[in-house]
Amino acid sequence: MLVEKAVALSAILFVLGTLGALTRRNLIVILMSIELMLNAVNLALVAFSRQWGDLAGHVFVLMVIVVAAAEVAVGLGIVIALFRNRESVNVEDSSLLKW
Amino acid sequence: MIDFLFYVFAALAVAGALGMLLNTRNAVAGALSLVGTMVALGAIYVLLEAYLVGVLQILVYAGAIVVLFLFVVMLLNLRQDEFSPERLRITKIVSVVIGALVGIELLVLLPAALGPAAVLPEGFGGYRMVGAALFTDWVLAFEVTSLLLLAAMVGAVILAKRRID
Amino acid sequence: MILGVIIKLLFIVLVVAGLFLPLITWVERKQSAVMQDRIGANRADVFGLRLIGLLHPAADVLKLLSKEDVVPAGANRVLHQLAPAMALVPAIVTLAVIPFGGTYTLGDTTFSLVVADIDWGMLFVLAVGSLATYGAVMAGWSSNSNWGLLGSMRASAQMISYEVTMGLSLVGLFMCFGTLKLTEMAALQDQTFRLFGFLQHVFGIVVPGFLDWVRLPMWGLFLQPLGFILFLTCIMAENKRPPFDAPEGESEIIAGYHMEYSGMRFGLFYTAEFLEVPVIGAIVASLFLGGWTIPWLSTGDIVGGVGSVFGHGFATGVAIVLHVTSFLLKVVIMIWFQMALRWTLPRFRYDQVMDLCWKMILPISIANVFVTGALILFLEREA
Amino acid sequence: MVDAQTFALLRWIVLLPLLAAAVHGISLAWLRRPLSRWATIILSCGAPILSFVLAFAALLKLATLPADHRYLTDTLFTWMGAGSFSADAAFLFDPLSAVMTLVVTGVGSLIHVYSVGYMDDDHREDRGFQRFFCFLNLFLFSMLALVLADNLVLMFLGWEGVGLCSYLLIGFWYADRWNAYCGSKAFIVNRIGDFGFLIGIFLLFWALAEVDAATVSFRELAAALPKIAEQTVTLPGWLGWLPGAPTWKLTTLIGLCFFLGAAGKSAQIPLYVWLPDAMAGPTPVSALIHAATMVTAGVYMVCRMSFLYAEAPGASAVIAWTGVLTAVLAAVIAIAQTDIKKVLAYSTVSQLGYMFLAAGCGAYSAAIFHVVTHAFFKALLFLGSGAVILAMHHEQDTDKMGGLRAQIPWTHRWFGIGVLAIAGIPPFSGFFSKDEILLSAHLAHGVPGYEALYALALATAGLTAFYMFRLHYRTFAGEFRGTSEQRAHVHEPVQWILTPLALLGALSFLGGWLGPSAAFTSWLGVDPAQSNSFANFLAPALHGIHHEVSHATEWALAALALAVSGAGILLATWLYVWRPELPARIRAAIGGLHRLVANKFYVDELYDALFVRPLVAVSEGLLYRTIDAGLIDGVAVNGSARLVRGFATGVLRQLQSGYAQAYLVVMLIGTILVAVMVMR
Repeated sequence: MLVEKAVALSAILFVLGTLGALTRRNLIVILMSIELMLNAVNLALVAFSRQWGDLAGHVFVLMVIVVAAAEVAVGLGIVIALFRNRESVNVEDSSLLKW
Repeated sequence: MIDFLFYVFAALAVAGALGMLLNTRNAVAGALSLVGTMVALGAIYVLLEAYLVGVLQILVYAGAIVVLFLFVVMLLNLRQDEFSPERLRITKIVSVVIGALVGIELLVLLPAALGPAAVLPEGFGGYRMVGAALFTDWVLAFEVTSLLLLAAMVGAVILAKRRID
Repeated sequence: MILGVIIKLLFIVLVVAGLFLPLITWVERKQSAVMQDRIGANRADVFGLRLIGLLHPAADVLKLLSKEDVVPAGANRVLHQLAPAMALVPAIVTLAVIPFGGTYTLGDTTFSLVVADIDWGMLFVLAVGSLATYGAVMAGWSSNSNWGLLGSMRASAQMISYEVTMGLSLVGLFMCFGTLKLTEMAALQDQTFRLFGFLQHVFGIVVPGFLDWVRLPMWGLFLQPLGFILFLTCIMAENKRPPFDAPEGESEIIAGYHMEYSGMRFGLFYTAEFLEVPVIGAIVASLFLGGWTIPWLSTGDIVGGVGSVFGHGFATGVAIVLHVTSFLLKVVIMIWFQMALRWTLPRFRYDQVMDLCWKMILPISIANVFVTGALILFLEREA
Repeated sequence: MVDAQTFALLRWIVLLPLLAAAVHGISLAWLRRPLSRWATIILSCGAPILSFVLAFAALLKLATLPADHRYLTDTLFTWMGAGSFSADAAFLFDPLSAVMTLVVTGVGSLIHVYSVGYMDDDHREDRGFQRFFCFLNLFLFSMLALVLADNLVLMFLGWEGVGLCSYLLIGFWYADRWNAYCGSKAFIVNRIGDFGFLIGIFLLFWALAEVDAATVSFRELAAALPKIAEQTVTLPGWLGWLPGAPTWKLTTLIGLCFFLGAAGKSAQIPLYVWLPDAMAGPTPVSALIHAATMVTAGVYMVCRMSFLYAEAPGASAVIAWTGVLTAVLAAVIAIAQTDIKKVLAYSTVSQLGYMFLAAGCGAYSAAIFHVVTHAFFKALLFLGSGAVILAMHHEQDTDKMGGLRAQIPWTHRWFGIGVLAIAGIPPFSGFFSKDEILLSAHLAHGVPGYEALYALALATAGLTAFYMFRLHYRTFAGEFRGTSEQRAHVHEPVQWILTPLALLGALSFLGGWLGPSAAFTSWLGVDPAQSNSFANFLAPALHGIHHEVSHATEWALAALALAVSGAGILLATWLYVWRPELPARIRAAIGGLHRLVANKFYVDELYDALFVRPLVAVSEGLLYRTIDAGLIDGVAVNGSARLVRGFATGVLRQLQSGYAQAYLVVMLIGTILVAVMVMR
């Protein structure tokens, strides 16, 4: 069945995203991993709405996409600011609340 | 036919994700392999009869978000050494364990929740129906999201603009 | 079925890739020559006959093919070689959804002259167009050169920005037609509307009867004049050709993202740009210029009129020919228009490009959306 | 109130002064652009005059109504409502409030005009002129709200308003610390009274709510009071020494609470101490607020609540005795004062005592009558003293005056009329009102020891005549005792001042004929039915006790009072005109006694020692240092903060490594656990 496969795929992608977010040290890559996790969620949503014939899932996906866009805009802005001050995008170099 | 396409795209998606995850050498390659995932996912959405979502997936994710990533990487002009392979740490092992746990759970939980398949109405997932749903049942959420976008826009501008002292 | 698809593909590839592409390079040269009061390319000859320089495209191709394909040191090989294809593919794929003819019935088979008649065609065009960015980005970054990097940064920023406004500038048109399906759009533009009808609707002026004969084809151009201008600007900026060629501005960053390319890979970038010219023409034509339709002469008229004399099949054939011709004609007109523009306007500065997008087109197109919505509401209430 | 006659102009009587005050306030506080002198004058004097006209119109309309329905109302809106409690912003115009309104607006208008002349020379600080009139108008508004209020709550608003304005105006020249001190003293002493007033209101409302007659509107109160007339309260054991203990009539308790408020506002024992100090304010203020209008609010309130006191003989007796004792005490103190305004202040206290005496004896109409006449002649006296003070360049000590008759004849004449009026010489107004009060005291059989009451009141009459003439002589007769350059500058005041003096003089002269007692009217051949016109007019609004008394007794009492006053005058003349050297010798002879009196029996010092110092000590030491600084700031606020900080630094800080991915790990663990729970 297509939907089960899709769900399984979303699980796999989510795990991969999680690993990326947990193990990589590069802020930009971490952000990308988070995007990947979001996409996995979207896939699950779409699959479920396909299964239940309920459009709420699609609407949710649209919302998630918007949120992702906003998150990337702000996140990358932060990264740029960090890089200006820190000369680095390593997540471990930015462990203070202020400096 | 559809299953075959699904497998192809799923493989592409996973490959792209792995590429992004394992490519510790340069971020741009990672981002580009992520694009592969995005496009593949878009195709899978279409297979799942979520046409609008699929197209928007490609438009927004592949077309805008990842490009934004690339743009930033280039703007910061990160040289190779920024992405030197990282030292193995205890957190890495912990992460793998946790990831595995999460994966198992998802694989157990999600299919269990699926339930019987429903009959889809005509035009399901097309821009007409989704739009109708979006602007009738979910209009409040829609408006709130627009507010969120505005806030994010302002925030990004403030963050990224150079201090003029 | 499959056969039909193959025929259509062949048409696309032959007409666009095989006919237009070489012609466009030639037209470009000749037109620039005319506009600059030169003679233009006319040296290439085969056994002494020059065919007013028509042989030059072939010569170009030969030259490019025979050149060495250089990959700069420290470049990312894979991406560097992948980039030109990435740049070219979207342009071609876009053509898949563009109807170059209407929907006809021969015997018991109904077919429409479009490769993929998908319900969300225009979204598809936008989506695929948004992918075109990667070609430039990959090219610039992978060739490990500051100029290239700068070029691709400019390209990515410019193209993302103009995608947004391009989409917005079309919303008005979508509202008018109430569909995203390109074939439907074209079919709708087959009708005509009373030029002075709006007087009656909006101002309640009763117009004399004979004016009802003054009708315009229901083209996007007439429904959304503002949208037309905005969209044309955006899509030309997407194409990164002059006057929007900041990403490759020779005088500032030599050749921008593709400066490290040589031989046929460079040729591919070049081809992509040139190919996008007729693609743009096709998109604009089918959105705003009525696509394959013929003004004041609807399909029904042709089939009915001619068919009454020569039979339905022949009439359909005639209709197909006429329609395809009119479509190609419109495309050609658009090509000419772009060329003229390209050789008329100087290059914008980069900040000017961005300002034009965010500070001019975006607000105007948003306003356009609102005004259109208001008008539609009003007219629907009137009707 | 079904048959209520609504009269929409009432609100404007009250609101006009408020508008004027608001304009002043805005121009001063917000725009910081003072109005021109003439704009100020027109605005501030126009408002009260218009109010007076409106009040007069209301009076005319009132006169047309039958005696038992003789009242007008005007309801603006429901001010506050909670359950059975509801108070309207409504005004009631019955004979009682009519009289008060006319007095307040009329005398008020005159004093406003006078103030123009008086404050003109005041350059002590910028914008003083307009600020003064702003406060004055605000006071007028509050006073009118108090007088016209239809219910206790609105009355209390006006009550507090006048208190505030008197505070503001006493400390008007706040640059001088003493004035500021006097202002706060007045305010605080008043607060003590207000406390009693509030308790009274609560008690009354509570008691009525017990019988489902909860209301604060006067007319409904009057109707509902009998329901609680018979209720009694049991006093706690430590109050067993009180007469009538341990069970009192509830009305008595409530009446006493109200009277505490009245005593505070009207400067009766034990709360009279603020009034003499209130003379620190500008003289027009002393005249308007601390003589003519505000201080009579207590009397008005007692009369307004007469239906209550009719049911509370005990409270009435207390009022009568307090009044008469205050009258005597203040009169005695007044004898030994040299400051012209101090003398007048104590005489005000004494006269107020008179009014309370009348009210306590159930002769409310007499009390109000005296309020009216007193407003006339006391305003006249204060304004006259103000003229003198101006002439002497803000010199108030009569030791530095004398012989001013020559320089300022007109002031002298008007002042003299005032003196005659207060001394109770016929046909001046004071005579009639005082006569009625004495009569009521003589007839107050309901009050224990009423003979003593009468005697003391009579004595006070003599004392009053004596110290007033003493004051007059010391000011206008004899030799000038000031410096020569002071003498050079003495001058008759401007018309702004003389005109109100003249009008008030006329009123003080004629005002008595508003309501001469039956004896005189019959002697003048007026139809007896028309006699006591004033009392008859007021009767429907009051629950007074009416006595039938033969004209002979009235004549006798009047003659006796006149004789006593005459004696006082003769003594004063003898001591200060014929034998000017005597007073000094007497003073020397009874030095101790004189010092005691001159220092007001050291009451202020007593209060200071008994209440002020201990209170300050407790507030400073216990409330401020221990509780506020120690407990609240130290333990409650900083302590909790310190606790949180300790916990944070000790525990939470360890968790916050600052590594985003560590957080993510924790988050995911949490997610997993949640999911496990879901799975189970």
